[in-house]
Amino acid sequence: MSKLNNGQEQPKIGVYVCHCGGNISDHVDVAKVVEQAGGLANVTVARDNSFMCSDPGQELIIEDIKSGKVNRIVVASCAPALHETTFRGAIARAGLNPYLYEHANIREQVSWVHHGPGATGKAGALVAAAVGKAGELEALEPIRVQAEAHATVLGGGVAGMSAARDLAAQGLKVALVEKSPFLGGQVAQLDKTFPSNEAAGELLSALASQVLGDERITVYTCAELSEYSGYVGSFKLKIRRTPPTGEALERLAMAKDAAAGEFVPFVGVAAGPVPGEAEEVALVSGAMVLATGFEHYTPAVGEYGYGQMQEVITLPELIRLMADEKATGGQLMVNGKPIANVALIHCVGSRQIPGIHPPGPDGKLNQHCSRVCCTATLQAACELREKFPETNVFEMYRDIRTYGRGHEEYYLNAGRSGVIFARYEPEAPPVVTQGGEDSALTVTVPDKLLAGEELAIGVDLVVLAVGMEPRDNQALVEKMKLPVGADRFLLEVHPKLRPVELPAAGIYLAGACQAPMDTSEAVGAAGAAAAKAGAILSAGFVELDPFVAEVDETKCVGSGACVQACLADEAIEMTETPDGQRARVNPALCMGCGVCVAACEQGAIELSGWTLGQYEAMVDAIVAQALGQGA
Amino acid sequence: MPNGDTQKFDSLVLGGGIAGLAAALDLADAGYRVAVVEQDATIGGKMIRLSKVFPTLDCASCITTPKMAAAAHHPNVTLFTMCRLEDAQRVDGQVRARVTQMPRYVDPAKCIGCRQCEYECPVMVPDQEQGGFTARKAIYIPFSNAIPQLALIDREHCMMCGKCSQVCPTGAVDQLQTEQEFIIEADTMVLSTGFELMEDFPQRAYGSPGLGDNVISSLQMERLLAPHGPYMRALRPGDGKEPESIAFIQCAGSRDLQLGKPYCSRVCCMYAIKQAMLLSGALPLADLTIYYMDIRAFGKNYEQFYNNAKAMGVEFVKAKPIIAGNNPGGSVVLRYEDQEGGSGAVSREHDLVVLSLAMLPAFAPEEIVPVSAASDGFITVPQPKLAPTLTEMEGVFTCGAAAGPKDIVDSIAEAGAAAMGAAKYLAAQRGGQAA
Amino acid sequence: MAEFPFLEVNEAIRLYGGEDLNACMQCGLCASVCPWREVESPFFARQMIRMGQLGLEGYESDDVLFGCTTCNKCVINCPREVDIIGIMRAMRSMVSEAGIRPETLKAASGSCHANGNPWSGKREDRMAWAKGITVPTYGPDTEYLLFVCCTSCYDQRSQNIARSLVKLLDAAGVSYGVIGPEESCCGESMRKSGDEELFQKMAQSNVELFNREGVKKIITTSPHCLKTFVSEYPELGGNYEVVHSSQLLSHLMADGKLELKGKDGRKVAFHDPCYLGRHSNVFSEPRELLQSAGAEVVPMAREEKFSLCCGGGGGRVWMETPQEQRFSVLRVREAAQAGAEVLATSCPYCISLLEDSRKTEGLEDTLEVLEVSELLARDLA
Amino acid sequence: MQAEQRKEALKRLKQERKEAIKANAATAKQQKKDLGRIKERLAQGPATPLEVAQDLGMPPKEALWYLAAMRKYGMVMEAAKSGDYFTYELVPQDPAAC
Amino acid sequence: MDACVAKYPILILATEDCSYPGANSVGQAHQNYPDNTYIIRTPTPALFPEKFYLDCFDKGVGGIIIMSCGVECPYEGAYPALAKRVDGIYALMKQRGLDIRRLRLTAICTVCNRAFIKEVNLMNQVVAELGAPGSEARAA
Repeated sequence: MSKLNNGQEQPKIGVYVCHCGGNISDHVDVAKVVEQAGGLANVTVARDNSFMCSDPGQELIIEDIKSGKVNRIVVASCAPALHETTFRGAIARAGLNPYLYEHANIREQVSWVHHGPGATGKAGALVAAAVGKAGELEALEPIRVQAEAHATVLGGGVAGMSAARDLAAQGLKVALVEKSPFLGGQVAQLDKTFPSNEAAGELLSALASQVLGDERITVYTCAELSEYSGYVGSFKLKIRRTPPTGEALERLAMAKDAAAGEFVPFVGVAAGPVPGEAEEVALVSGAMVLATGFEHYTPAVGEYGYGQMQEVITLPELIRLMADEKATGGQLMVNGKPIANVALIHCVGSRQIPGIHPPGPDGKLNQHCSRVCCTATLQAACELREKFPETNVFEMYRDIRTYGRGHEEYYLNAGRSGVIFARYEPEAPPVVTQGGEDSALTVTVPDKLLAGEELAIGVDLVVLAVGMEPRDNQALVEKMKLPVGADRFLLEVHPKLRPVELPAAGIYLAGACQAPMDTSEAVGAAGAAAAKAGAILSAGFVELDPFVAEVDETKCVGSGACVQACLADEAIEMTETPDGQRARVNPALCMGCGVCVAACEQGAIELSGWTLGQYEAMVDAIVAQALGQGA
Repeated sequence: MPNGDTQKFDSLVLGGGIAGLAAALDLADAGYRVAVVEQDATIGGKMIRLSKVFPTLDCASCITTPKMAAAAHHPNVTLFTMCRLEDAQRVDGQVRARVTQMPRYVDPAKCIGCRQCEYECPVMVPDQEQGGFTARKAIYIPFSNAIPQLALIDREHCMMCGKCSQVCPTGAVDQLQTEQEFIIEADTMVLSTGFELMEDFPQRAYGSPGLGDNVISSLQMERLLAPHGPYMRALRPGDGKEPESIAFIQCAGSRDLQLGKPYCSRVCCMYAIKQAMLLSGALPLADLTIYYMDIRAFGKNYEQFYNNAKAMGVEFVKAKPIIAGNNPGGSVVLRYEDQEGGSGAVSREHDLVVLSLAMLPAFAPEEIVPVSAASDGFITVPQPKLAPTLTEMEGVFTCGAAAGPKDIVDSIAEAGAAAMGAAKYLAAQRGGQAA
Repeated sequence: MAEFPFLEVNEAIRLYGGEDLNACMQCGLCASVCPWREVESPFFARQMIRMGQLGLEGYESDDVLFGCTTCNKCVINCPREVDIIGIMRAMRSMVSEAGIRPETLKAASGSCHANGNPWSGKREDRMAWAKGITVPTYGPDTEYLLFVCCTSCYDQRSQNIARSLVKLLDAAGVSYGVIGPEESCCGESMRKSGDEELFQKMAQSNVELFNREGVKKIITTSPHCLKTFVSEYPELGGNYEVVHSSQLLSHLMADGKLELKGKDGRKVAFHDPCYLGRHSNVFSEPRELLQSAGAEVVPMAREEKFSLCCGGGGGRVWMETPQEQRFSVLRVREAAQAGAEVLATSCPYCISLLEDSRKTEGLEDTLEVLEVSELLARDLA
Repeated sequence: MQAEQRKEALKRLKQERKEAIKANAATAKQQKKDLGRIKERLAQGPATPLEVAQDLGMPPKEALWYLAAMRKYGMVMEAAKSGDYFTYELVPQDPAAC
Repeated sequence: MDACVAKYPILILATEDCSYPGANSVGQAHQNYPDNTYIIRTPTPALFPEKFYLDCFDKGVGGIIIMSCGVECPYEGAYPALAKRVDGIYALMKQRGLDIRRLRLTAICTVCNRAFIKEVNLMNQVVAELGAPGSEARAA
């Protein structure tokens, strides 16, 4: 038996028409369709069968291929979604390239929707179209890209550490790149986490010990991504470490005695020596996980009195105050002064509304909900009431959003422990003024729970539940050309279909750089990202769909129209050849949309598996059949 | 599946909804062999039954079908539909699961999904896939995008007239099928058993003994909104009127200690807003009102979605109304206190009322899998921070609504985390190397 | 601007028995399920609780502060399981202590102080209901104390309830006896309407009396006495096995001790008294009794947990309610709509109010209002 | 299993399920009757579910249920709107007629 | 059914992810539509250049319906590119005297049965009314 040359020899097309046990043959004259098909160009075999999907049906095809009668296959039967893979499988088993196959849908799109002679005519036309395309088919092979068994994680908070841990557990080498001298990110600013009440420090210590103790993970602190190029399987990166300055030095001073792996409250987990001078490391990574985290909203000066009245603080500041205050019972003491009443104001720097809230210094509003602050605030309120029963707590909220498992209990317990709530509208927020009957400040607010009755509460402390906002990542965004949403967080491809992926293959999102999330959610997201990265790197190569753009250099004139049209970054590049500039596709970056095909006036670029020539052959066949018979 | 047969996989995923499929695909893509065990006749879970999904408003079917097809065609995934897990224990390091294949009374190897039997069958049964608002037959394929596309007989309603056998082109009907038990052995397991809506809410309904024909559940509303729904447009089920006024009652069963459901069901605010938006597109003149306690638009782009709904004219009323009765014309009377305006008692009529019912776990692990249900009834995750998807059973993970109410985005993200947990467990078993 | 809220008031309400005050999340379901939504009324439980949370005054108008009939519908529905009745009671106690109390209630409490009953009846007349019949006196060998509600002691219409019950108990051979003049009102309506001190006084006196007499088991004619003895007397040292007459009669029937002719044959609707139904979860017994008497029990629009209060609880039986705000009017209409010839119930307060509304609604000739014992006694074999 | 044996087993199964089969057959019979009546009604012209219900003395909810099912199985189709209701009409026997 | 079957074939370019399964769903429901409609699968219609459409009309295709995924398009940015291209094709059609109603850009999802049939019938009416592609130019 001659070796099949997979699409290189003259087409010999086999057409197989299915009766589908009457589902097709009751309305379509199968014999007539077979007869017509037999007369089409390149068709060497035309047969029918009651059930092409059955083993005997598939055997027909396999026999014809093996005996050399056919080298391209057309099956006319039900919708391709049901059996295209069945028939491709049969062809592959016969030793032929499975892409030398075309499917004609004559059940869902013919016999079930048309009756009478028109049905047979249309079936014939669809078979002719499939034969036309089959004549133009080429063998395709999946594209393989070598993949480095190494991943780089940017960000050393809980999400980054979890991602690094999970990547390493799959046998990959990992570089964990953290800007500050410490691991732990924003979670280090917490005391207890909700809803399990686990101490943030213990959580971080556990995670950091897994990361620091894993020889597959290299931690780079005081480090940033300085150079970035390449694509999935082979990102070429440079990591630059610089001696710490400014705030980092203050934090280092607070942790000067801490050994590597040790948690220092409100600072982070010490992670070994810091660089004395700038140094740069070059890496080749197969995949990247971005876990660059978030920042707390900083209230504007004068927003609820912040920055003007020393009794107005943020929630992270309160958490720290409470952690520092070892005494319990009676009232909370702040700067030696007892706090009789405290007001907690929700939604500061979240759920902002154009026209009501003034934009920040960058001109931006935080229209998003920050997701975690309701529960965090209630947790703080409960703790206040528990530790300092003589401190009265007032919460001013818009909607209480204790959505998560175990979160609603904080709301219930806050009420039961005597926290008094007031509901405000964004148009009429609480107003903080200096002085009161026997208090430092007065908070006035129209209470929506009492038809707008004005409350005027004398308090000694106002706590602003500040929201989460995206970290200023401008440099990284520009360097890696990362997509950013209207909310300024990094933007995934699709929240449901590809929730942790970016359009560029091999780059994944983890944690609050994508959207506000709590600790569990960030750890979960990191796991999801690590699972995706692990899946593509585990085999040592990345297998990509063959349906990508391909340039015919003999037709290309180097106009660059395809490069301009291309929707993916750097998927097509112009390269110098002895004949001048020519376009070249990087299959690892091409997403297969074909926009370049439409843009090329020379017809020099085509989408493999879906070429214009194939479509034209289909149209020609349809028009010939339709007008030949129907006219 | 012959009785008593044993099949080996790397991982067993219990539940073929969106969370289970996402976890299965992640594991399969990493090279692990996965068995998906689904009790229903089709995979796809609740999501394939939805109309459009928030906050992107894309068509649920268009997002779910590719995942279903990917799982069905993946060389590393084997689907077991109509299969019930009897029990699963770790035996000699392996999760050993006893599974019962329930009879379809149709031979899956022969059925070609042509539905000739369904057209011929003389018995009409309320089609639960369409909220009960239309009929299916006693032999049927669940719906057009079900996977697998195989018929099954609803034995309870079948009159054994034999018409289906007569028309079946492949002789697939087999009334003599019986339950078959077999064993699946796997290193790890993922519990993605999803949720059900609270069913007994109508029995209390805050003061009204009966609810009437025009009070429906949120999943029923999904069917009314789906383009391939029972009426192919949004009509009220009591008499087919095109509703001019539709109300949503939030927290219908959720956040309620009295009902033993103190938790927030987490998705209802968003889907009510979404349904209201879709209705405002389908019925531009209709009044749409959402009665709520707190609007919980907490996810990415959710608050913006909520603001869009307000801008579109959806009315939000902070109140917990009661269903006071039905008017002879079919409208539903709601009664509540106007809290924000302070104008006292309000009585309002709506053509159609949707209850945003509480989400309950669909699976009780007791005596089946040695993991516990927490006080909320959902599967316990003892280390919510460091291993958010790990259950109390070694190498067994959970994701999606099985581990507490969750929307699709969060379910899929969690499925990734569960797949990661399972993959790590497998890698550790195999000495630190992935498949 | 004056500072507000007043946390002192908030704290006081909690001390007076409204412990759950701050647990309320203001969902407003209580205001929606409240029977006052059936008529025009300014009473909204949620709003009152909110005012209480903030310590705001302004709720002392009679029809708001003394609006709650303590029907328990809000409590059994409250998503936070807040003891709303406790909060209402606490608020009333506070203002009552300050002397703010509706005049009609003052009359009832005055009588309680003076006579141990709210009916301005003399203590020595407490057994007036038994005039002409023989009723055993409670003694060491008696099994049950029969505790007749003050209303059935003094109100002429209501006396027939006690007389009917006695007939039934005699027929069934139950060992029971009465104490009579030394008894005081159970105190329920005084406590709910805010006179806590008076409640304590009467309840303690009863507990002392019962304990002195060696009472172990009590039959009550009123579900209000039942609920109070069961739930509130134990903390004062009174621990008894308490049954409502309908419960006991139902047991007697089941044990074959009570024989009826089963000849009533009329269409009877049963109105669930709040304190028997929603408060004490007794739903099936009275209906079964009616059936045994041969009645055809016809369903009303609202039954059992969904039943509509007659309007007499929470001390409102002593207060004047304008015609258009009476729930009992709605209730007799519902009974008529259900095609009932008899509206049966099992509470002296309900009987009083339903009787009254039957008349004002012109249903005197078509609808009879009867206590279950009355209907049964007529059907005795 | 041999054909004879299968036949026997099927017979036994039918015997076992006798009660259910009887009940389901009765339901199917009623449904057939109702469908027939609805078709007769629609043969006189399109009607809303409410009109069908009134004319045939069945609850509107049930009329709508039948119409939805008939539509699903290709017997009726939606026609013009009448007030707040859509009318339904029989699908013509030869849809391709032009 | 009021739409008569037009003489000239109608080409439907349907996306693999959305509208092609949508057309199958119409088949599963056994709903009828005119049989001069030929549905061709494509990953995205954004790959067809202007010339492809004009050639089709030259060859005798009476009408073309592009059934895209619309905003659900899995290729980020491809739908806007397609919409822009279609505007360009309209301009070229006008230049050649082709009635632009012969080309429709729509979004059809996997379960949009009703919309699918509506579009097909609509195009049929247009093609039946206009006759042979290009005849409108000659008439003018």
